[in-house]
Amino acid sequence: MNEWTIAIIKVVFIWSWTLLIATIMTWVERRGSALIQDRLGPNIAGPFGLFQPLADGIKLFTKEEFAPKHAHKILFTLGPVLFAIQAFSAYAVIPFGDKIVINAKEIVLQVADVNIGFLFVLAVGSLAVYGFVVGGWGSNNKYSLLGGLRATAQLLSYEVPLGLAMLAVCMTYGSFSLREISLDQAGTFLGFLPNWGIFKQPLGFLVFIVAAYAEANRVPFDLPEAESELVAGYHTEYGGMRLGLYLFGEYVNLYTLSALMVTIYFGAWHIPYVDMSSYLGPLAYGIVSFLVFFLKCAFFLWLFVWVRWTIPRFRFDQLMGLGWKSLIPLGLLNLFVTAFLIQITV
Amino acid sequence: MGPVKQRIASEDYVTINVGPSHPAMHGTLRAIAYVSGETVLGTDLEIGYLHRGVEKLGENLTYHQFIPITDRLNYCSAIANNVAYEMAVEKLMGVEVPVKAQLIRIIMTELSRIADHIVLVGILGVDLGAFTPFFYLFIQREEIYEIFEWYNGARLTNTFGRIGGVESDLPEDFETRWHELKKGLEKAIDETDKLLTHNRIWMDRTIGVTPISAEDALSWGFTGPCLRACGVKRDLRKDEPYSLYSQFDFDVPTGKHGDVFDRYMIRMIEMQESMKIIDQAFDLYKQLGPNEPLMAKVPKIIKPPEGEVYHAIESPNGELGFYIKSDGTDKPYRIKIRPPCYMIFQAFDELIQGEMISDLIACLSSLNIIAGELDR
Amino acid sequence: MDWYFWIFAVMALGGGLFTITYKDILPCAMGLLTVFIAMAALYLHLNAPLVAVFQVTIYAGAILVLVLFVVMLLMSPGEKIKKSQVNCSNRFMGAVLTVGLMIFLGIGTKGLSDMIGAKELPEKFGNPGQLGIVLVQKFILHFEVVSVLLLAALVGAIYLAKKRI
Amino acid sequence: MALKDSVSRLLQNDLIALEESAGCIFAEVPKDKIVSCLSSLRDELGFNFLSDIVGVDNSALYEAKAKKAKKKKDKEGEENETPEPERPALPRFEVIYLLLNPDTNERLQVRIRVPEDDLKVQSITSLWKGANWPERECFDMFGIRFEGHPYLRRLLMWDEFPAHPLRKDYPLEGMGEERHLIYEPEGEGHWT
Amino acid sequence: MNGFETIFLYVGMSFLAISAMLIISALLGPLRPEPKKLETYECGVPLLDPAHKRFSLRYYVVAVLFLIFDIETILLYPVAIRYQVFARQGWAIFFEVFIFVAILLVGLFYAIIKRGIERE
Amino acid sequence: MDITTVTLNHYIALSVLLFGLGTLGVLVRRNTLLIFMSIELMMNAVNLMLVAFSHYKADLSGQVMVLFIYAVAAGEVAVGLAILIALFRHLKNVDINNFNIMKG
Amino acid sequence: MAKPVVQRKYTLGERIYLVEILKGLGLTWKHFIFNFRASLKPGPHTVPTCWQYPWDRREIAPVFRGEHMLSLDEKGREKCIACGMCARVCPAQCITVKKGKVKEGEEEKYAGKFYPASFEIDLLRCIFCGFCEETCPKSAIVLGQGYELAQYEGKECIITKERLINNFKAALDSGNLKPPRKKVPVAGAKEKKSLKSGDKKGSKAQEA
Amino acid sequence: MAIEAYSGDGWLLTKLEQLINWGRKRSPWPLPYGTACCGIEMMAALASGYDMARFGAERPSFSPRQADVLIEAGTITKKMVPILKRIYDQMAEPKWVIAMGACACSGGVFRTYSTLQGIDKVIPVDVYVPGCPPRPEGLLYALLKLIEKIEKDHPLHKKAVLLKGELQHGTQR
Ligand code: SF4
Ligand code: SF4
Ligand code: SF4
Repeated sequence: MNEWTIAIIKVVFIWSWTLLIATIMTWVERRGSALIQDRLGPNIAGPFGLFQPLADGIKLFTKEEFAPKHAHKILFTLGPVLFAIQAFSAYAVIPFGDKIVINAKEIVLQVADVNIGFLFVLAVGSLAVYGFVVGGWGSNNKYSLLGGLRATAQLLSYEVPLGLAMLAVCMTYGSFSLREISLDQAGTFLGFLPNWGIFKQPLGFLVFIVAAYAEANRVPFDLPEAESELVAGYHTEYGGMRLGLYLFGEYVNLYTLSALMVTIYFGAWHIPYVDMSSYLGPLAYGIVSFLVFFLKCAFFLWLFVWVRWTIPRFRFDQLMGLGWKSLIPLGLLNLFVTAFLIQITV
Repeated sequence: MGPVKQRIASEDYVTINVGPSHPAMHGTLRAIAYVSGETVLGTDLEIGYLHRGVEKLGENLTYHQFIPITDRLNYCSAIANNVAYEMAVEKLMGVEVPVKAQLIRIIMTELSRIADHIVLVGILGVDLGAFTPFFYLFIQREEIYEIFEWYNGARLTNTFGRIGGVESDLPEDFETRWHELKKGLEKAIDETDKLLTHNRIWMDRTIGVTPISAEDALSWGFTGPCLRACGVKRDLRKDEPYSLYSQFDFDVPTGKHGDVFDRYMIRMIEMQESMKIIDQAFDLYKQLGPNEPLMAKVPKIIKPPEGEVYHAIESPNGELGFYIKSDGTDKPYRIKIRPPCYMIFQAFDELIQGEMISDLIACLSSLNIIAGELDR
Repeated sequence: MDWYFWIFAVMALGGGLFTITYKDILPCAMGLLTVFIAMAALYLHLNAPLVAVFQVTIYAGAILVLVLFVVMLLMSPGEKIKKSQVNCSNRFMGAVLTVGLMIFLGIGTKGLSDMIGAKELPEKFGNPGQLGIVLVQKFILHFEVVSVLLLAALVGAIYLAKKRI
Repeated sequence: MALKDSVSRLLQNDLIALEESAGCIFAEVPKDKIVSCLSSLRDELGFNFLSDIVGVDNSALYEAKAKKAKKKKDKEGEENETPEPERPALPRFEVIYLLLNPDTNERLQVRIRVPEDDLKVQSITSLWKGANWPERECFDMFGIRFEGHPYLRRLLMWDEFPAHPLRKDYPLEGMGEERHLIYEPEGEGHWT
Repeated sequence: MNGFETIFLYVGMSFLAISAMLIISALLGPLRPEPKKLETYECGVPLLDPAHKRFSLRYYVVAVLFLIFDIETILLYPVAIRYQVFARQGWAIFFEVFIFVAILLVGLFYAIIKRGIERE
Repeated sequence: MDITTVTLNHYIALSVLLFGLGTLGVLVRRNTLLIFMSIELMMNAVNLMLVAFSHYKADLSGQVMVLFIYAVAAGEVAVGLAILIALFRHLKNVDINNFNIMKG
Repeated sequence: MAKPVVQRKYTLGERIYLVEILKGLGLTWKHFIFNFRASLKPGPHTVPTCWQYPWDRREIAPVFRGEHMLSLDEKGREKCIACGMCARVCPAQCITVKKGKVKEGEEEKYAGKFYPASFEIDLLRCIFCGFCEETCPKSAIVLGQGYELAQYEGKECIITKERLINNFKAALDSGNLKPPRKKVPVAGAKEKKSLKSGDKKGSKAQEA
Repeated sequence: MAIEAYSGDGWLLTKLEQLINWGRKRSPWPLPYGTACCGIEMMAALASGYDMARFGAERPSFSPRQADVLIEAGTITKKMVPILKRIYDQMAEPKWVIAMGACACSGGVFRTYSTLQGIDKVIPVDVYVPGCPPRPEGLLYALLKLIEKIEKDHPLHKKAVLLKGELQHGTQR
């Protein structure tokens, strides 16, 4: 197997994997919300309603695709496409396990381990705005436009705290590479804690997770599509597969963000106090590391759902206020505390 | 265009059409909001999308046939409408309703008050993005429906009561059902309270949003919880005690600022007060024998004497009054309904000025505008 | 790895051409986005990964968004800029000027490059860390000055935007 | 009754009639005095809460009465030739203002009569803000015009609706009015 | 190969797959455009005025603030990644960064005072 | 990355072409926003040149320079667009030919 | 006394968002776990608050006002005498009764002297108020428990006499028949009046 | 296009049609257009007790572009007619309509000057649900009936016929 084959296999795998996660997330969200709300949720399509996302997908696939008269035809299609591509691409540099050894060939469970690591995620993440701007503006509808503006302003505002939290991370680890950061988290910290990022950067994690929720447009930050205010926000005019792309993209984003959180703050594939690689064979280790990583992600994915059905949403000015007046100062504080600690420890 | 547009001289606005088919507009209201950025400069209201000609219809139906129509006014609390109408006709005829019937009416009205407030709180939550309390509360509402259904066979539009009394006795298992419901309700209210009241996001969203002063509220004709939220302690059950309300011990919660939070809290407390009233009423009811009369002696065909009457009760939304003019035939000559939210909704434009788009939704939900009684 | 360069060079040029010729403003911006992304890819090729990411983050993720914001604020998609698309009086002059400029620049830089002469790439050239070290060692003053510049820009922009003429 | 006394004392000459029906007190005042009457009621007797405004079309009532009277007359025979002393015909419409004194919880209904040929009434929106929509509704349903109203437009029916539906001569099922499906004019340019 | 090719492969594949989805969907779905269907949705009433009258400039202020702070974080990244190295050489860089950030914080305060990011 | 045939000259050519496109854009377009975009194009061309030089001359200063250019570009766009907005409020369009109030 | 509305000043716990959010999360988690456990149980009615409609129905009250039926007496004769009372009292005017005189030899089919030659109820109009049932002097028309009334065509919703009678038969077979009504006690209505007021006001009673 | 040429009963296409129908029937996203009392019962049907989401009818989408089933619950007045019609028109194909409640079906008790006597006067109705208001079960039953109806549909066939028809008749509409 040469490099390219491996690369293609990895790409195809992770692509379908994210897609799968996104579909399953649709189901999890529906069933989860239903169970939280004392009802059952979809349970007719397939066992436990597992095929519900499939049905939705088919439905959306075969729904009429049209662009309203006043919409800008190119942009109207471009919006969701941009959004989905961005969502899918961001996962490229995030690991999904440690490494697997087949035929004495070491395969790193990551599409690409690049030296700019999470900066790539941030950069691609900052392109998410285009999905909203282009879609919202292209629909030429007031609700869409307002939703698009809100989405953009919100995404922009919360990108800064996200960046600040990452800055502190990169100070602590001295690297951008997510793989290096993950590898660094083996062992213990201060002798008794798992050597996870969260224990080194508790404040940073707080800032990060709040900003991540905002980036993902989840409750309490789901203003752009605030159903009760702006009908359906930026995708008011969308139906059919274009809408499907937006919805999918959102879940893929969730997955990316969860994976990022796990990689940076929750010890990636490491199990605390246990060094798996010494017990397991190379192949088994690869698979177990993948599973561990995924389970950790699953928790965060579930957290997204869980929080969504618990709290109300912000108002726009409060959202902005939270971002600029609380999170950014907190992020800066975190930055300086980190710098200070490094300064006195080296 | 309306006076709102004249008022807003600056060109710096965008009109956002909210409704009629808008998730927050409950289907039939329409507000054209003039916004600048996210700030609402004013709103033009358009109502009448659910004007079904009830008043005209009333002139063409007999007194009895009109009872089911009143169900369809404020469909969140249909029973209160029935009672208001029946009491107005009874007042016109000078009929004394038996005690047992009155107690049943009170129990049912208070139940429907709870049901109404449940809808309000639930929808307010949904409109502000908190979906779960809606579901918790609606489970209990379902239980209330169950009681209604076992009482006289319909869940929502009960056609409750007859002129001169009620049509049937409480079912035998009412007591167990009520106790179950009460437990569930207390839990649901408590859970809603936990999920919302102290949550900072909720507080931010509701405290200080669209407040109104007591004077303004009175001038606009506010009644009911919305008026009490401004600090005016006015409740027809206490002030003009009709039926047997003077015998019960309950509190009338009042707010201070008249903002969304107060309106919400008032409803939360009122639900508990209503539960108290039901308990007391049911205690009284139990003392009465099974063969106590349920109906006053009224003729088969109701022909009130010539005259006119206005009678109001405290419906969940506020003062619900019926003006009835009779010309001595079996059909009312003129029926005029005084729905509470009709007067309240007028003030919407004034309430919302200078607030934000999201507040528009919060305010609307907190006023509990029911299109059925708004437009009639 | 020639294909890499050629693909993205063509992408950049195509995007640029699209930007300055298309009649509708938001697609133009999309063209510019293509240019930015192609440039980022080229930077990767040139061992400047950090610059490449920043290119995307800042140019595509911030500056262009700012422009789009203004587009969203000021224009509508129906508002075709067809009629006022091209500044006819300037067209000819512009072309002539541009070609002249390009020749001049091309010769100039070519000369410059010949003057300096090629060097061997050191190991790990362009690693993010190295960039930091260079920044701190050589350009620390600039670094501070930039913050003042940014402050000035911020204040100026807010002032102007809030001001009513 | 104390309320009756104080009302009659306050309104004195303006009071046309003060009657009680089923426990509700109806005071009738002249049409053109309505604003002053209501404002004095509000300021001096504390009726500072306006519940609602009711419009009534009495034409059918009068007709029925006239018919009855005629029948009676017919029945009574021809011997009573002298016509009954004709009362001056009452105006067709009446408007009733439902007032409330929130402190004493007394209610007072103030009635004015509006003849068909002079459908103009002074608006009381200056006294109560809340009178806005009830007056509009009255206009919508009966065609009574309130002068001085800031924005007298149809409230419940759509603007182009031709009739006043609560008048007694309007059939219950309407006269086949349909709201036109207003679609915006074809072509661009309308909104850009 | 330093991994970037793989990334572009990945992106390219996403693009292909997504376009394929849209195309298949367009083939499968019915298409019955009618003039009324193509109208802009506005809660069921005719459009009142264009969607694109001017919206508030607060959004612009937010975007500007973001731009500036984004640059700030970007400029800090190269410093941060080798911060541990610099830290060994003393406090100089700490204060440099501190001043850098502090100057920009002034801008943030200015914006907050001017109420640029909340209600106007 | 092994670069065999793509030389600095290629990059110079590309950069100059882009710069030319940018200039052309500035000169022929009348929409101010498009002019802004063209200016960005020109800046990008310059950046490309800097990075290319830095690569072929093995000197990282070029890349650092680019970072600073980003800052400058950001400042320029922020203020420039703010001015544009202020002008737009006045003139209600974004056509460059109308912006002659500066002439006095 | 006026009950004060709860405090509106933010406590520290409220101020920092997290405490209340965590509390809320705990609450929803409790619900989730409870329902999750329940949903794994076999059987149609697992989550206690959710009725899975086609297989698991709520109990309908015996007095429920659903689809109408025309009842037969013990001998299987139609009770209705086509008096038209129900049609007159119906607020929606959705009942049409055509009178037919019972011919010779048909007495065992009809209880009265007259019978409804046709009896149609327009369910699309009917508002299920129960007035027809209440007024019917012979307790012939009864509102049953049928609630699955949806149809593809509007005209299928106009139910005819056959269907009304079939409804009754089905209800009889399944034992879902309403209990006989109980008379409503009327104030001051002593022995002699009871008959008169009984047929007006004697409504369904529903001790289930 | 191959699909256009579809004429009858190819195995693959039949299967494909079944698949499409399965998807559609299992995910009927409602547009809850509750205007009056029936709207409350519709809410009850969406809430925990009856949980319409079990049939995949979750995510009430208020934008007509995203919805499949217009649940018209409540009275439609003449003033509302243009709005209802417009919303129906703006829904994307395939679309279905459930008329819930007496008012929507026929005007119900409101035989008055301002009430539309049945929404089938303005838009086609697929399922009528009598009742005032119908029980939530009634609505769910209607939904099941609708699902049955969807099952019998021939989406691809229809499309082929449509395309052919359009070729023949041009664009008369
Ligand atoms: S059903 Fe009853 S009321 Fe109706 S016609 Fe028959 S007997 Fe008379
Ligand atoms: S239930 Fe009511 S509406 Fe229905 S047929 Fe009987 S009387 Fe008429
Ligand atoms: S059918 Fe009945 S319940 Fe439904 S909207 Fe009409 S009146 Fe209300």
